[in-house]
Amino acid sequence: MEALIEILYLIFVSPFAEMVAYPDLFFQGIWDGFVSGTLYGLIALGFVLIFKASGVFNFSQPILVVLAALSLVSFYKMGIPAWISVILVLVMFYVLAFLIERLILRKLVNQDGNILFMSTIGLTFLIIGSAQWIFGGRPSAMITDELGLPNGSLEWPMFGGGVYFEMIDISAAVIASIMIVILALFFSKTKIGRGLRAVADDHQAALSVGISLNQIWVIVWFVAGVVALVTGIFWGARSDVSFALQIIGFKALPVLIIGGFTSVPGAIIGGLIIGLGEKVFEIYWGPLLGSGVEGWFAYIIALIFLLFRPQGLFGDKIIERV
Amino acid sequence: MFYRETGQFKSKYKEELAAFPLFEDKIGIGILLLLAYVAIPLFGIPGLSYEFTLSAIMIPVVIFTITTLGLNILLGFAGQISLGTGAFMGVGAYSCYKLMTIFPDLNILICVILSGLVTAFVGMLFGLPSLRIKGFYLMVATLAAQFFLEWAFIRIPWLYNYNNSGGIEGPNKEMFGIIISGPQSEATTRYFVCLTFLVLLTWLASNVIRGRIGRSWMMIRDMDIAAELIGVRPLTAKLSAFAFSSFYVGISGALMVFFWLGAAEVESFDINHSFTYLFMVIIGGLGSITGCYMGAILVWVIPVLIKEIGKTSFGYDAFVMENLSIILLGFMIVVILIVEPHGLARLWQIAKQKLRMWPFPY
Amino acid sequence: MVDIDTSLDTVPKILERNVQKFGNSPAYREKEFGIWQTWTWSQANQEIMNLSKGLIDLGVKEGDHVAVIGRNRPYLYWSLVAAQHVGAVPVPLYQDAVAEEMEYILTHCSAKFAIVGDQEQVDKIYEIKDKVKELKEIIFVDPKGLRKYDKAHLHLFSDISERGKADQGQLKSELDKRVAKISGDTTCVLLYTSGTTGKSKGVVQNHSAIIGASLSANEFDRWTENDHIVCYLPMAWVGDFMISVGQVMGAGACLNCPEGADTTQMDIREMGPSVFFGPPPLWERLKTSVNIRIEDASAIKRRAFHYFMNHAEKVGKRILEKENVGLIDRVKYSIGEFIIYGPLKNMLGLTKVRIAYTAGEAISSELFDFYRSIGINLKQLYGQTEASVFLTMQSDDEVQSDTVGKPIKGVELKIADSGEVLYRSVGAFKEYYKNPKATKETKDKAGWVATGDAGYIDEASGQLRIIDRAKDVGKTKSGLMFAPKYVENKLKFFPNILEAVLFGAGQEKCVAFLNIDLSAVGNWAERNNINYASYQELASNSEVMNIMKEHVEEVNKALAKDSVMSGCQIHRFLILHKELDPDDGEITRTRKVRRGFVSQKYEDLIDALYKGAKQVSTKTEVTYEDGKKGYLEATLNIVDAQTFVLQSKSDAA
Amino acid sequence: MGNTDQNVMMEVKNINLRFGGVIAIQDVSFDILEGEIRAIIGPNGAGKSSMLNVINGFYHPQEGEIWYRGEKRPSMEPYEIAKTGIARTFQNIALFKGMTTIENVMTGRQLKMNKNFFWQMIRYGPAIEEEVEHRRRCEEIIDFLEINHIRKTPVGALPYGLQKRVELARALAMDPTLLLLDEPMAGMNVEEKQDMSRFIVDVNEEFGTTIALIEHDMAVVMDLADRVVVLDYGKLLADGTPNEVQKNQAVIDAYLGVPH
Repeated sequence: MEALIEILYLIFVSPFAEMVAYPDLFFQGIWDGFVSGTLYGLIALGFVLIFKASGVFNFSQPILVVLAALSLVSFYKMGIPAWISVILVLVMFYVLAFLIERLILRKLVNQDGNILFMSTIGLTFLIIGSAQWIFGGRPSAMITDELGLPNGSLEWPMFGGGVYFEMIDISAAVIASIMIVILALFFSKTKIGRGLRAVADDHQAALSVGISLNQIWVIVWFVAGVVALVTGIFWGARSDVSFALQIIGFKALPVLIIGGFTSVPGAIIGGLIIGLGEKVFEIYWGPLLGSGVEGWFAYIIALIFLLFRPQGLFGDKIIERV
Repeated sequence: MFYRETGQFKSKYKEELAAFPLFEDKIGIGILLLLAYVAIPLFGIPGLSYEFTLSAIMIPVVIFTITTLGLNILLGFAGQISLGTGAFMGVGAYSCYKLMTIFPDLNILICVILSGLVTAFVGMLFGLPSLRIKGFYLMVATLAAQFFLEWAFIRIPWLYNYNNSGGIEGPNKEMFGIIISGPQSEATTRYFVCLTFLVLLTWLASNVIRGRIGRSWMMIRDMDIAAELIGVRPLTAKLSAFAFSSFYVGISGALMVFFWLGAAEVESFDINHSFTYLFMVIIGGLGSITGCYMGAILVWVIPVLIKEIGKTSFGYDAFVMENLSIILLGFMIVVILIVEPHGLARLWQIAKQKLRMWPFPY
Repeated sequence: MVDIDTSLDTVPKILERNVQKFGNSPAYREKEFGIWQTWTWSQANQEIMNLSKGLIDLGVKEGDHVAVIGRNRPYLYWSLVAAQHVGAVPVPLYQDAVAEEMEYILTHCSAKFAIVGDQEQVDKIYEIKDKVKELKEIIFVDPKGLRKYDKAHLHLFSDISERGKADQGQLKSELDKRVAKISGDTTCVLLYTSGTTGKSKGVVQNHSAIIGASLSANEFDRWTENDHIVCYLPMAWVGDFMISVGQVMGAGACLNCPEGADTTQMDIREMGPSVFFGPPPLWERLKTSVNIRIEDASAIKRRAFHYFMNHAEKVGKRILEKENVGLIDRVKYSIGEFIIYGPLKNMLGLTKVRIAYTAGEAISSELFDFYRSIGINLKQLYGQTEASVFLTMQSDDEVQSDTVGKPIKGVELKIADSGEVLYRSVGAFKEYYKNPKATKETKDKAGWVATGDAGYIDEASGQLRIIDRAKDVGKTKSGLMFAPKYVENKLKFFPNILEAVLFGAGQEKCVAFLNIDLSAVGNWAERNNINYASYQELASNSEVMNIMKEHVEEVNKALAKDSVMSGCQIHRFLILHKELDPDDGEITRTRKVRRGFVSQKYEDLIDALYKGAKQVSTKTEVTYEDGKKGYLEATLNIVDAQTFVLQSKSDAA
Repeated sequence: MGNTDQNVMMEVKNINLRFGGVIAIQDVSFDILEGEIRAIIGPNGAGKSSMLNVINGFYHPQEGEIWYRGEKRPSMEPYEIAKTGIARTFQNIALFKGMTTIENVMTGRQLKMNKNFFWQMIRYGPAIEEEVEHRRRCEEIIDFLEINHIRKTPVGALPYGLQKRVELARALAMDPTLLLLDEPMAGMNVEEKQDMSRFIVDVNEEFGTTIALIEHDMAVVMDLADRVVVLDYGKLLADGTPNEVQKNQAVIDAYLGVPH
């Protein structure tokens, strides 16, 4: 019997006791969770962008992030100054967006969602293969300071210990929120934004009112590319730039579940919930289950959400009509 | 052209409901079986070494066809998408390993079947979310299964009997005096075992699909509201699909480890493998058994052959060839989806229809 | 192989022998509920016996006439045989005949009972109920829609056979008594001819005639119990009766009934009959459908098709008749068999056909050779209702398109000096029912029956060649032979011409009416994007006129070669503004032109042709699908066709 | 055929159905007698389809009871309702596009077949006999509705009129005691309408199935239905034989659009 009580104690009581005992550790955990949450949110933002604008669930968003980071670093290594290589990467993304639209999406207009979704999986493997071949597989450091991004960390003494804030993470959070505001405005207010939303609802209907599908899709994929570049830079700053990033990119899926597929703010808030939830669970409950819990915990949160609100926080309600 | 359907009338419903009502199709199947059971073991594939033909091409293709059959039953016939196939193969492999170690004298084939049943149970468990959610959401739920199981394979040492390598390997197992699995087993015997499993499982799958349960799956896939109003209980239909599909995937997992690789760690059950099996189903064609064969062959054999040719004749190193095969895989998916969204099976169906109507177009 | 056993001379005896000798081999099949329901000979015999006992219980007396109307179904074939067993006379009628036609026949043979297929036939009989007072009881097979009808004189088929089944013994003994009384010359069946001239006549055939003719035909073409045929032609037509009842029972073979009218082609293909019978228009329709469908095929298939068909034209017939053919040709032909001819026969459902018959009208050699060249053993056959069909047949090694074969065992042929063909045969009919005058005109005291067809024995092949109907064969003003049918058939061999009618007896020159084939000409119009709203508009199109002119001139050239026929060349012709239609009485049910009726109805057009007018406007009466009458106005322009001078042939035939 | 002394097949008492604020059905009660053809008519948006879904158990009304064959019917899942012998067709066709005509009709037999997994797997002996027995029943229905020429065609390729007939065949394959038809003749030309009404009458007579029919076309309703329920804005406007309803002033106003 005591073993049972002991386990219950371990699960329900001791973690909270620890939180109170070492508040700084707790805040550090919260901050780390916040940071990884923003980055999850950014990747999710890329998904939302393309889904909201073209109804396509773009599976290759995580690999776009890796591609952006890798190409940036490689261009820099070739001796091109930092900011010019950034522009070069953007040009590359525009060309890529153009090709994707022309070769794949144009041929699959008004096919149903799954066909388009599966084609993006094909696209993912295409990019992985070519990126590895061109840029080689070895991980490399991100060129944060060359880009003039603040580095070093800030220490904020608190409750007897210290909580470290990486400067890079703060700037990441700031830039992320700026981008959200821009995108939210872009979608609701501008002409192209309305066009995007029309296309998302029904390709044919949009075409019939004269919205040129191809042009819109190129813009959208390019913007998703930009988001991917920003994510790649900040992500690369935290851990080195490698293909492992792609697996972590899947974490964006539970974020989408919680935030809903079509809402920009939903993506970021969803990201934060996952980031924080994951980190706190890892620190306090992780050891109990043998750590490495981060891998699947995000999905559990998403599943719980799904059972109560299948369409996520902000998504529109799915109505079944007979 | 080959079909002479005139005169093949049916006077009993059994003939109408047979798997291959047309005489020519019966011959076709006969030839394929002969090819697989006699021609390949005797002559192998011309231009390739016998050992390479069997262990690098034939055995894996046979095993992956079983996996594709399983996933196609779930995705193609019941309409429930799943990205957890890789992990479910792991469940099959590990449960077979545990069964073999706990009951050493139990015949290995029984272990394989039992591990299939274990996986079927686990599959049903992870299929529960399908009752509430559909489409992408269900995909994410199965992704949860994939990552959770991957985590479990590392974090639960009991699964690999606490050995430090974290992996599992198959001891020599004997049946009727022949060593059929393990390091000393012959590639040919292992090939025959896997092939027999495939033939039996295909026959069972085709029977179930054409029967009451198969129809309930297809009803749920096409229009679940109407299906429910006609009396199909969504719970039983969906869970039976998950169970039956995981049974196949579990068996193929066990076969993969103990009749092909010989040993395995977590990496051989990771998310990338789930994608490969999804490719096989998509390229092969959703909702078709012949599609499973074509998908498995195309997605597995072509990259292997390319690598082989690349290595022997052009001398590219392994790294380049690896990337080339990934690119090729992605390229194939995109091309197939554009040319024929319903996969090779639909192309085969159109070709067969043309042969039956030969020389007329309609 | 059945040798002719003279003791078997009635249908009941044949049935009994089949039960003993072929008890459990299949006798009847019908495609229903998705599969072919099968009855063996003993099961069929059981059904027939139950039905016979049921009919006795219903009050059918010996000598009564029992009408049988409906599409080809086993139940109706059993009704024919059951009626014969109870000593009654079965009278099959056309299932798609309009009520008036039925009324004539039912009153003429004063039928007391009718066994019909479904509600459609019952409604037709109810329509003429007051005029057909003799008809007491009606039995129907398919109950659909008949639930609400008053069941006083309306009985369900299965109820009647149920009554027979439940019989304790009295009906059985009565039945045995009646069967014992049936002998060779008891009336076996009353068949009404399609009557090209005036009202149709009832041909009385007794058992020995029907059985005798069937068994000798079976022997001629080596029928066995493994043969199986698909019946799709009207049951009232003598051809169907002789094959589906006579020959099938005679050989103990198997009769297969399709599921319905609209699935016949599919069912023929599914069953793959071993013997197939079709009038020339059917063979024509099949070939046209092949050509149309191949035109839409992809280029490679089209080229391969034409390449191998040309090869077949060269060599196919000789291979079928086992003549020696060069090795390369033989190899090329076998490749063709695998790629084109085999699949073609497969698509037409004729893969398993060992004999195919064509009869009733002349057939163009081009159409005839088309089938023989791809390996279908198509053969000519000549006969008529009065002769229980089989008079002359072609054996496998002496098949020609323009002759109709040699007389079979039990048939003697003679050519009267007027050119009319006469015969004496086992299958000759007893008499025309209630029409002794006609019987005397057709059958003379010595037993010679006049066929009404003109023809002569072709010295080269020793086979009979039919030119035309005897009464239509006349003389032109200049004394030359005028045989309209012979010329009309040559015209009809062009796919664009559906029907042609020639006039010229006792005239200086010959003139003709032409009917275009809507599907063939329509297809041509589509390909040359000529748009047309109606049949009438297409018929009056000038380009269509030129094509018809070419066809007529080609026929004139061929006629000029044959001294006997050169008098029949067509000088002037016009294209009719409507298709000749059985409902208007212009042609019979089996599409034979009623020459007298047509020349009387279109007298104004014939005058215009002879007066040399360029155009003629006319108003003709038309009957629509549901029997209502309407009028059609049109102005037709008349075309002069070039005729050719008799080539320097020394002997004027 | 609907004389009054027959027992009641189904009775609907004071049904109220609301979707959030929208009132779809307001205090409606009527009964359906065994073996009769009961029509439910009313202008668009009158609540006809919602009422059908209530009878079918797809919508659960906020208030009111449903008595089915003498017992009060608890709130059931749709597949349980199907077990009680209620079958239906849908306003816009709900056929299984991935299957052929015969397979669609066979789906109607799902409830009647029960051979378990093991038998299905070997598909031999009792399993195949069960399949054959039910296939035969479906073929009888296909013959009855005269769709044997499209037995093997995928339903997606069929014209609208034939798809409606396949859907009717599927509903009949469930051997229903109560058949609900949701605008079986919507979008049909005159000839197709004649065919469909003939089939509906045949079904009612041949199988004795009680039919509840929703239809706009008054001509069809008048000569098909034994009794008619008229709904307007979710309320019961009239209930009686066709000619009674025709003379009812309120019904005329509703149809001719007198403003409320």
